[in-house]
Amino acid sequence: MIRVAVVVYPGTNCEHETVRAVELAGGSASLVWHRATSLGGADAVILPGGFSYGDYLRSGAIARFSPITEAIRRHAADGGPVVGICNGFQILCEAGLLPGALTRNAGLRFTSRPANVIVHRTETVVTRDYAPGARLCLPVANGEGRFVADSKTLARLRDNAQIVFTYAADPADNLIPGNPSGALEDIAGICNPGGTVVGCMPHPERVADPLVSSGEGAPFFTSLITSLVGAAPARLP
Amino acid sequence: MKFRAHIRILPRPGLLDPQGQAIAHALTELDFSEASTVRVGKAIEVDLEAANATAATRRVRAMCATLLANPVTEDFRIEIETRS
Amino acid sequence: MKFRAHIRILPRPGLLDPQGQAIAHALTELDFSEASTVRVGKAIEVDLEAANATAATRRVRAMCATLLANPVTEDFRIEIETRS
Amino acid sequence: MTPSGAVASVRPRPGDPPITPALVREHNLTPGEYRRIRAVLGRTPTLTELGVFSALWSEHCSYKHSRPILRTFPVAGPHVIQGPGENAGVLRLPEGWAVAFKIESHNHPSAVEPYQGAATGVGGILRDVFTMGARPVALLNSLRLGPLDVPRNRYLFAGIVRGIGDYGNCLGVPTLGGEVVFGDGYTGNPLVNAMCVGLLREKDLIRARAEGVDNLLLVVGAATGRDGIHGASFASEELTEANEARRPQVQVGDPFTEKLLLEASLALIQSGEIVAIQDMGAAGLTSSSAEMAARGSVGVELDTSRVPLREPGMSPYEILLSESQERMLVVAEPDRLAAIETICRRWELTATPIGRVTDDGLFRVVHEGRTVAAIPGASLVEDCPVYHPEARESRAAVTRRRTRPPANRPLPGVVETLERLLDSPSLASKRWVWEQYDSTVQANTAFGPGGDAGVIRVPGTTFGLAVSVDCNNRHVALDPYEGGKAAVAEAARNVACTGAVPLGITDCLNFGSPEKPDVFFQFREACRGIGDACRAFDIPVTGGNVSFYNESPTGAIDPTPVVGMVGLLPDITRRTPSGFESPGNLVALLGITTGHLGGSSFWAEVLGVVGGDPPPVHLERESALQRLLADATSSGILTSAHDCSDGGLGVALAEACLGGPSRSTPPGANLDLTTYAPSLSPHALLFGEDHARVVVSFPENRRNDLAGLARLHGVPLFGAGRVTAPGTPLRVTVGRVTWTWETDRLRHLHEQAIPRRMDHTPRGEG
Ligand SMILES: Nc1ncnc2c1ncn2[C@@H]1O[C@H](COP(=O)(O)OP(=O)(O)O)[C@@H](O)[C@H]1O
Ligand SMILES: [Mg+2]
Repeated sequence: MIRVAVVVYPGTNCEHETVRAVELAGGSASLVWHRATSLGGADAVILPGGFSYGDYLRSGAIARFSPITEAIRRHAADGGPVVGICNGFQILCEAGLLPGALTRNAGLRFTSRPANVIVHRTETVVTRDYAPGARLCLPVANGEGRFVADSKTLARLRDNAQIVFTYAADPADNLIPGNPSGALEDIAGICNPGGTVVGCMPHPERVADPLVSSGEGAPFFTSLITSLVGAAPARLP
Repeated sequence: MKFRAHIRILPRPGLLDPQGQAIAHALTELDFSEASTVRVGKAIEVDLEAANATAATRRVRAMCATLLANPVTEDFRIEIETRS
Repeated sequence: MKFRAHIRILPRPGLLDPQGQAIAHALTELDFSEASTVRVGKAIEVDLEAANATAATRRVRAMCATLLANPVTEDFRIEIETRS
Repeated sequence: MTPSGAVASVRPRPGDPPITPALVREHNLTPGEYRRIRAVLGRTPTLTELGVFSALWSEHCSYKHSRPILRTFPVAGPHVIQGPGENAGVLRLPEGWAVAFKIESHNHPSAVEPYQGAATGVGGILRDVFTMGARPVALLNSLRLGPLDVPRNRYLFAGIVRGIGDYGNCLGVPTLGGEVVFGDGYTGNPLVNAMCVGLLREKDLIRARAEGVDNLLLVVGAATGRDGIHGASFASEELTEANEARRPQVQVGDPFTEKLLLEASLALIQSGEIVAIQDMGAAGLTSSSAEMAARGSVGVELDTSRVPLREPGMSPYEILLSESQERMLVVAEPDRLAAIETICRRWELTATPIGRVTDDGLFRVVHEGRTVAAIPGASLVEDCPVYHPEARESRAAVTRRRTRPPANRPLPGVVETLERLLDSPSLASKRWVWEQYDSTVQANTAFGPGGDAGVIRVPGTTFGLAVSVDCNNRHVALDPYEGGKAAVAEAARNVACTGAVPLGITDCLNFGSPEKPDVFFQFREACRGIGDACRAFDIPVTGGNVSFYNESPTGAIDPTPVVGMVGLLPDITRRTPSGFESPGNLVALLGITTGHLGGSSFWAEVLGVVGGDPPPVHLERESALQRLLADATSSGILTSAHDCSDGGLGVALAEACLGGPSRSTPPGANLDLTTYAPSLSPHALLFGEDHARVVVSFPENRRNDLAGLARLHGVPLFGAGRVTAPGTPLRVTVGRVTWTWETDRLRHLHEQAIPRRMDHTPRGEG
């Protein structure tokens, strides 16, 4: 079975539902404390949402110095899947595993609501089970979700098709903007050129279970599992 | 004349400063063990017109008192830089 | 020796500063129409031990570069005050 | 030494001020109460002891004005595992689960510093729940503020909402609902009531009872500072530079530490290494230790010099009364200390022994080797005098109830009236508020804010909980008894609309000074109403909170007994949302409309008249309606159900169209009420606020099923029309008149009412 490490920092608070979403997708997941120095042989790693270190200073700024970061870096360098959701995305940017930064929402308020999201790239470890151009409705819940990058970085992201998700306006809606944070170019999620390191602000794990939600987040996790099914044996020690 | 006010707004002494605590803790873990207390607040720069530096200071103090600082929890300090 | 570093961390020029904009707008509404541009960042005070002021500055600069400021979005300025 | 010898031998600390009548008064103790303290001790109290008595004999800790009234609430029931008296009430759920829940006020701190006051209010209620061994799974909040055209009220509103959001969001607990009401009486005295719901395995329940002589008392969590000390000892000093730093300090919340404390506390409880645990809330170390000791009928000895401090030079008085947040008091056997320290260290916290359990029944405090307090423990929690204040309705209240809008007054048209109601901040959409709260974290949320009740699934099961907080303070002000009943009825109806069965309530009783006969009358009558409604619905009151003395220069607040309700939804896949979903569905009205306009939002918000008798609550009709909704949901008949409350049928119909959390193009409805209540005027029909009414929609082929169930439960049902396509208007016909509202316009009014008033100067938000 595909094994996923879900990293827990002090202040992480989405780890349990992330584990459940992995399990619903047919994988097995275990929590890894941030002071660990190894991922325990996991095939993939997810940095879940929350408020690591209270988001004090800047979200993700303190967490990136945790001992586990080295193991995550190595895993990513070896081509292993590394996924950051919300606070996890912020940590990946702070750690330099993804470019750009996530800054305070333009509206200056924490914003929690469903957002329309378009899947732009399906060759990533978390989107291969979505149709290209698919429109999803995923919850966002953050105070610092506004993606920014300088123009060179942005050009690189475009050229390498590293923009995975963007926010989309509901054309019929003249009241609520599509982009909840004012993110540059409506960017909701990006990846490394290979599509193995992915960060996104919306929370697919919150809509993975059809019992209480739309289930639209489930393919995010099945993608992670299926992308590894072929690759997994080669990666065993 | 043109001035730039450099305002620092910091939590009042004695108040818990959770951000400062967390940063102090992180600095220690990062081998900056020479750092002890850390306090975190806001830095605000305001560009303004005023007749002279004294007038500028007076206006910026009023801005702090009415809008920028929370008198219950914060103290502020102002420096005025002449720009022209 | 004991020092206190006064650090100001401000958004890089050119970057959108929604907080600064909101405050500028509010100042105008409150009859502080002489204020124009406003920029908002963080003020951090760090108390530290160092051999001398130069060493203190060097260490605080390292703290800013590693942890306190994000080079993608922020610039920092340091002033060192001698405490003893 | 004998206990009485130990009490007798305590001497004042050098440097403590003498105990004068003025000092006693500053501690909010009456001369009679002070005499009683002297009698208990057989001597003059030390300053430290005076502080301890003043804390534990305060209204907040002792319930000295409310206890006899609270005793009239029904507290028993087959599901009750823990009733009032603990940190939170606990009710039994299926499959070995239990739910712990409680509501609490943080009104005064929020008036002084809205952000920190509200944030620490949320922190406190979270601790009350996880101290029982329950993991918090839902938060709710009930807010009262003065009108938004006053800048200070906007400042308070913005700060309170941000404070609630930042704290709960950081903890990762979804906020599932709440209410916000604006009214003149709340200017200068906002109300902030926060409710928390937690889940636990019944076997993990732990009570805050100190036991076992020589067991250790440990402080876990944050260091102690001068936060929130009432500063009575300084109040007589002139404020100088020198004592500036010793001024009482605002309590600052640290949600990050709270999150660590939450995880550490649950780990400690599940490890079995501890005997008891209690959070340090109001009056901090003093009340937590004294109450734990009293529950276990033991004594405690505290060494305040061992408490980890944030600031140097704190006196035992300050350490005992500090309200620093994010701290827990733990009782454990001495040989478990190492195991406890290990668990705490895992969560980057410390556990520090600061005292022990004793067998002499004394509350004893030692500081740097000197005994600074020795008080018979039972006297602290049991000997506080109980008051039975006079209760008399004021003449002004009677007059107000007789007030009607002038008969000859021209009324705005029906179309305009509904629009004005939807645009009034009290009735408007609260999206501006709840979008600042994470409502989906934990991934169990089936219904977040925006409907009648929040619904979560109990993890790993197929059943759920529905939660709501409610109070129509205007109704309570006009008729406290009916208003009290109405708060319970509305909360139950909201929960029932989702298909859930009401299980129990917690209440937060916000009133003015109980020493005023008219306020105490309101209090007594509102409580009688709450009790009667609970008995009729056969649900217990499992706990709550009393907040008296809510007065400001503009006078007392409206009496505001907020009811927090928890209901059980047996099958999470069968749940009913509040908004219309499917064009073509039939729309029916359940219940009886008499067009009762007394106390209505129409009178108050549109005509500017607060008056009349509020609608009477028919508890049997409410019960029947609740049962019908549960049955119709479990049979899968209903597509939507939304109750009529503020603004009556008209507002309920509009809200049913505007529906769920994100509807860019709301559906419309085409309804004919010609034969529904033919004798009523249009305003009475659409804006009267009779209780026990719900608007439902359902597929045409379930019409007979619903009619059958309605007959079975004796609930009148009227087929009103149909849900129409998105983008079509809401049309209501009576005879030859048809009123038409474009739903897009209604949506704008409803959604923008609060943002357009708040998008002014974000004072203090920079
Ligand atoms: N302070 C708040 N926090 C969270 N949700 C809120 C708050 N105020 C109102 N809401 C939500 O807005 C919706 C409408 O509130 P309200 O009109 O009071 O409902 P009702 O009349 O059914 O009790 C409800 O879902 C409620 O939970
Ligand atoms: Mg309702």
